[in-house]
Amino acid sequence: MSWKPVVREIEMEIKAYHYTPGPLGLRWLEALKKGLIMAASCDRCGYVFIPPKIYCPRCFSEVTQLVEIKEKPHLASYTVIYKDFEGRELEKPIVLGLIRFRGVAGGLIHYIEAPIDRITIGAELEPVFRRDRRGSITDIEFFRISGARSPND
Amino acid sequence: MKTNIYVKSRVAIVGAGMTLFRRRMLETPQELAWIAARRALDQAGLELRDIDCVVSGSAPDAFDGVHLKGEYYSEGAGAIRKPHVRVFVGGGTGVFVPIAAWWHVASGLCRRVLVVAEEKMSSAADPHPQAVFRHIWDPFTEKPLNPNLIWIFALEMHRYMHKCSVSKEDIALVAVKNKRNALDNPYAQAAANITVEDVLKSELLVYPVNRLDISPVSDGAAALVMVSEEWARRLTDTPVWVDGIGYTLDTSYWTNRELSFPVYLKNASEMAYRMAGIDRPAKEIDVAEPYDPFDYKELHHLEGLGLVPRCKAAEMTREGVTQRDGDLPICPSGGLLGVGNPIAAAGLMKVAEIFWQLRGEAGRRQVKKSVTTGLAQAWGDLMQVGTVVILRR
Amino acid sequence: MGLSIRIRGGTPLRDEEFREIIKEIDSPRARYNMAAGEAYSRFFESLRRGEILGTYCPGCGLVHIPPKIYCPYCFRYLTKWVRASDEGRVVTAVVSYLSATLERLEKPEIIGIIRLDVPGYRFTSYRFPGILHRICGASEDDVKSQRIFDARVKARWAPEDRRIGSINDIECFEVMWR
Amino acid sequence: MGYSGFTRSSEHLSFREMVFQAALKAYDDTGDLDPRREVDAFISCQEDFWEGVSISDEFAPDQLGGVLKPVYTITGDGLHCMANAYMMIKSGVADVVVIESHGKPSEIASMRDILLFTLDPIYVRPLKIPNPHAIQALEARMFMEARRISREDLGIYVVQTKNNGLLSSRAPYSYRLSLEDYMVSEYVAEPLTLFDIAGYSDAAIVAILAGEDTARKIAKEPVWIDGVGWATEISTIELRSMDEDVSTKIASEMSYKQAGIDNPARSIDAVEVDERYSYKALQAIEALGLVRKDELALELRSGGLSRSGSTPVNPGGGALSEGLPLEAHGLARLLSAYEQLRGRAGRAQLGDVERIAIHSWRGLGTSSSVVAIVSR
Repeated sequence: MSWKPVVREIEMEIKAYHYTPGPLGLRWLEALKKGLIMAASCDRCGYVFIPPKIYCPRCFSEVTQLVEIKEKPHLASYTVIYKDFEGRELEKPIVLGLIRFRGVAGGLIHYIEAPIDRITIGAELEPVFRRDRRGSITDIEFFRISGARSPND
Repeated sequence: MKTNIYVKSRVAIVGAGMTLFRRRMLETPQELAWIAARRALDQAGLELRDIDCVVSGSAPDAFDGVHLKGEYYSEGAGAIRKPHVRVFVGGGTGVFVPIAAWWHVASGLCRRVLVVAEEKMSSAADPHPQAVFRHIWDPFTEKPLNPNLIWIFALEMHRYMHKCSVSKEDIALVAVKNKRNALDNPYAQAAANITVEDVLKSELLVYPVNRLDISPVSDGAAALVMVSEEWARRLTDTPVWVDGIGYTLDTSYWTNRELSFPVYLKNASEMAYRMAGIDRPAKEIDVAEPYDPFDYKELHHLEGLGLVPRCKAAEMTREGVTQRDGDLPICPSGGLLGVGNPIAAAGLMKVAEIFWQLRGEAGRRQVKKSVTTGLAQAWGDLMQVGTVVILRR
Repeated sequence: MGLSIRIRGGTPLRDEEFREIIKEIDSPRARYNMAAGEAYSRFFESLRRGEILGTYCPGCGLVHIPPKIYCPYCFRYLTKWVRASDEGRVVTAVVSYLSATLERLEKPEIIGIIRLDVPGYRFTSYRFPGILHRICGASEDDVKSQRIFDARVKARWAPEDRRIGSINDIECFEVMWR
Repeated sequence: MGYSGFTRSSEHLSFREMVFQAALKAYDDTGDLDPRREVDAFISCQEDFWEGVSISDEFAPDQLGGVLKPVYTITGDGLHCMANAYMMIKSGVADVVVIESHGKPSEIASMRDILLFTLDPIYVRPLKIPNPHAIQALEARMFMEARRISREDLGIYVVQTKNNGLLSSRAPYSYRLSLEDYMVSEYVAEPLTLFDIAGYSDAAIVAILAGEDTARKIAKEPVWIDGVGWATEISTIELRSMDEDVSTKIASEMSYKQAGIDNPARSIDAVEVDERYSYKALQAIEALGLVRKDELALELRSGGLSRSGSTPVNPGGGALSEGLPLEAHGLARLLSAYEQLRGRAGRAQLGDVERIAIHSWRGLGTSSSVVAIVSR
């Protein structure tokens, strides 16, 4: 008796996940909402790093301080995305970058808005914030090459 | 099954730590893991650089809401440029993490291991963490019936009540005992002075399970430091030895077997007793923390562990034998029912409690009798896994 | 401008604090087209025909329902299919007042494990062909009084044109009170 | 060992039935071992959101023969299972241990969401990156710039491994590829083209480990594990070194120490590395200490890593030809090494091979790797 393989659509979802940012992350997002990018600073070993957390990735002791980052952001790495995951061509290539700050460990992953030929590793950047913010990494719309006026300015 | 092994080198716990257990915590899973890990390191007198391996455990990724969750929280567990493995046997995970850490040390590959268990159930916020349990069933033969988690416990509880003629009143005594014990536990989420009446009158969810028969949903983490014999002697003069480990997984087809007695737990505990050289557990185990996500489970597990004759756990509970001042104190910590149930962290909390009890460091929770041999046990999956560790001072 | 916070054993949040606090909300899709495999495909085909099939293991004499092409106890490839009766006994049963996502149900549901008869085969009380399903024709009191234990039940099949080859082709197992 | 699958889809088998088939073959390959009486423990390496079931360890025991025995799950690559089996045997708590890993990626209908689901929910996931591969493209660029590896160098590796894959009996993505084809291919997320990213395949792989005495009894030609190491660099992507594969470096040093190897290039005869992204293979070769930092491109162009080179890499192809079976990838590497060392690699067979280093990573967004040294 031959049999026909049964395949069933199964989902493993809940309506929505809610992720709290932790005590220091909360302060960081509140500062971001005011247009300020801060970094965590380790009470014991002085390690300054981003994104913030209540422990130091270097000496594993408690971190309770956020400090203002004085240095300008620069581009540590980037990729020009031409196709989405399913292989479809994006109407406009999107640039994703790893943004770092001199003297600060770690960095941010975010979008870069600039003509592709002007994007180089080490280029100095500046964040462009959205008008209406909610305390999220997406309060920054993108980073652009510093000094350059982007078309919609 | 040859697991009667000659133990070349003994492995000891030298430090333990945990977070508060609460319904919702602000900290991220990484940060919860760190708080517990940091406290265990502090009690052991070590820094992260002294740790050469990390073993962690956490139950379904669907609670914290991160795929490959072990990769996400491992930083907080100390796995920074270090060997790290996350083990996962459902609710049995918390007691299984020290079991896996045991062979990390006993094999000689690691000497000072950070053992961390974490769970942040509150991330699965909408509609409710319990909704995650819609996805634990056989996707084809059970999930289409739209089961809720409490069905499986209620089915087993009712079978146990029927086979052992145990009443809901007897079972409620466990909730009363554990929630009262939790009043002396600074980490506890659901400590309370309640009566059997309160349990029977609490909201009926799935007969025979009422609301106060169940441990709460929680966020939390727990951690241990486990070291080789040589390092145990160097770091402390009161090491607690992990002298027995045992674990067994039964068939996934839980509806095809007798539910009133946990055979898998009998196998798991016998594996641990053989390794620890224990022939009469009921006499030689001084204090125990069996897994109590539901109150009837403490009775069910006491019988599976062979600490109490079959169907006799309710009677012994009635006689007060399992109280903190009884002959066989059970769940002096307050258990999952009183302290809280962040699944994997709940199991490791029980190991930490036995560690503190054997060192006489349990403060107001310290059991009356003097104790040298303790047992911690967790359970999980589809009524299916038993994990047991035996600790000795 | 520095900002600092104190950390005890963690920072509990009350219900409303959790609702208001700055956080991220995400609903990732987790969709799968899962292959049921040989054993379950044939099982669902038989359900659509109004039959319950299982696989027999000559090693231990068990009939596996839901069926498997391997015996968990003997680790053998199972090739003998047998037909079970759609009658059996209640091993255990409960009354559920909650939906799968814990909302109160208007009408409680009785759920049980049914030990199916397989003509010509006998099993211990220890390992047997048992399936999880709904029970009908019984009251809450039948469950609470434990009268329902060992009660005889018979499958109530959905009308043939509404069967799709699923466990729900059986609407429930109806108690046959003598 | 035993396996089933390496196909792009497998509708007629449930994952449990696939694992059962692999287990049947593995037990047969080991003198008809009876799991119900002659195996002490079983370990499964799997992840809930690959499986579509929460607490997926529930469904591990039956199809392996592990019911009512010591069975547990590690959420890791199959080589994490091997590392733990190795420790269990060395510690004496078990003598014969069966490990299993499987993947049915063809069943995942929302793979992009599942991949993004691994990223940090506060700082990265909200960006809703249209293509998760972009995360690895950031690393690829930094590695290639730091080691002055050109797109053509990467192409030479891809062409080499694809052609090696033609010799494999389990390579659903195997076809002849020329450097010209590679150089004209369009970028997906620069510098990665479609040729640089492995497709998926469904597979289940079972391996049996035993202490020395038992191994000699039950296996015709046992393959020995001389050392195994594993490591995690750090969860936070932004805090990683990005050009150096730190986790593989630590893992390889750990395994070399156990195996008593101080000059890997001299004592390792061949290498099976993770090439689910082409550049990852080059990162791993450097981290394994087989080639010095600044000689990677040179060694690649000179053919030193080819089948006829001093240290052949993936002589029978890797993930780019076999497809990626998710957490089973590490055991696919072990399988290739196992066949090479027993002279049963068919057309992919190298000459005399004594000792092979195998390596696996845990994929997009992670920084965990495992390295093992196996020998004849």
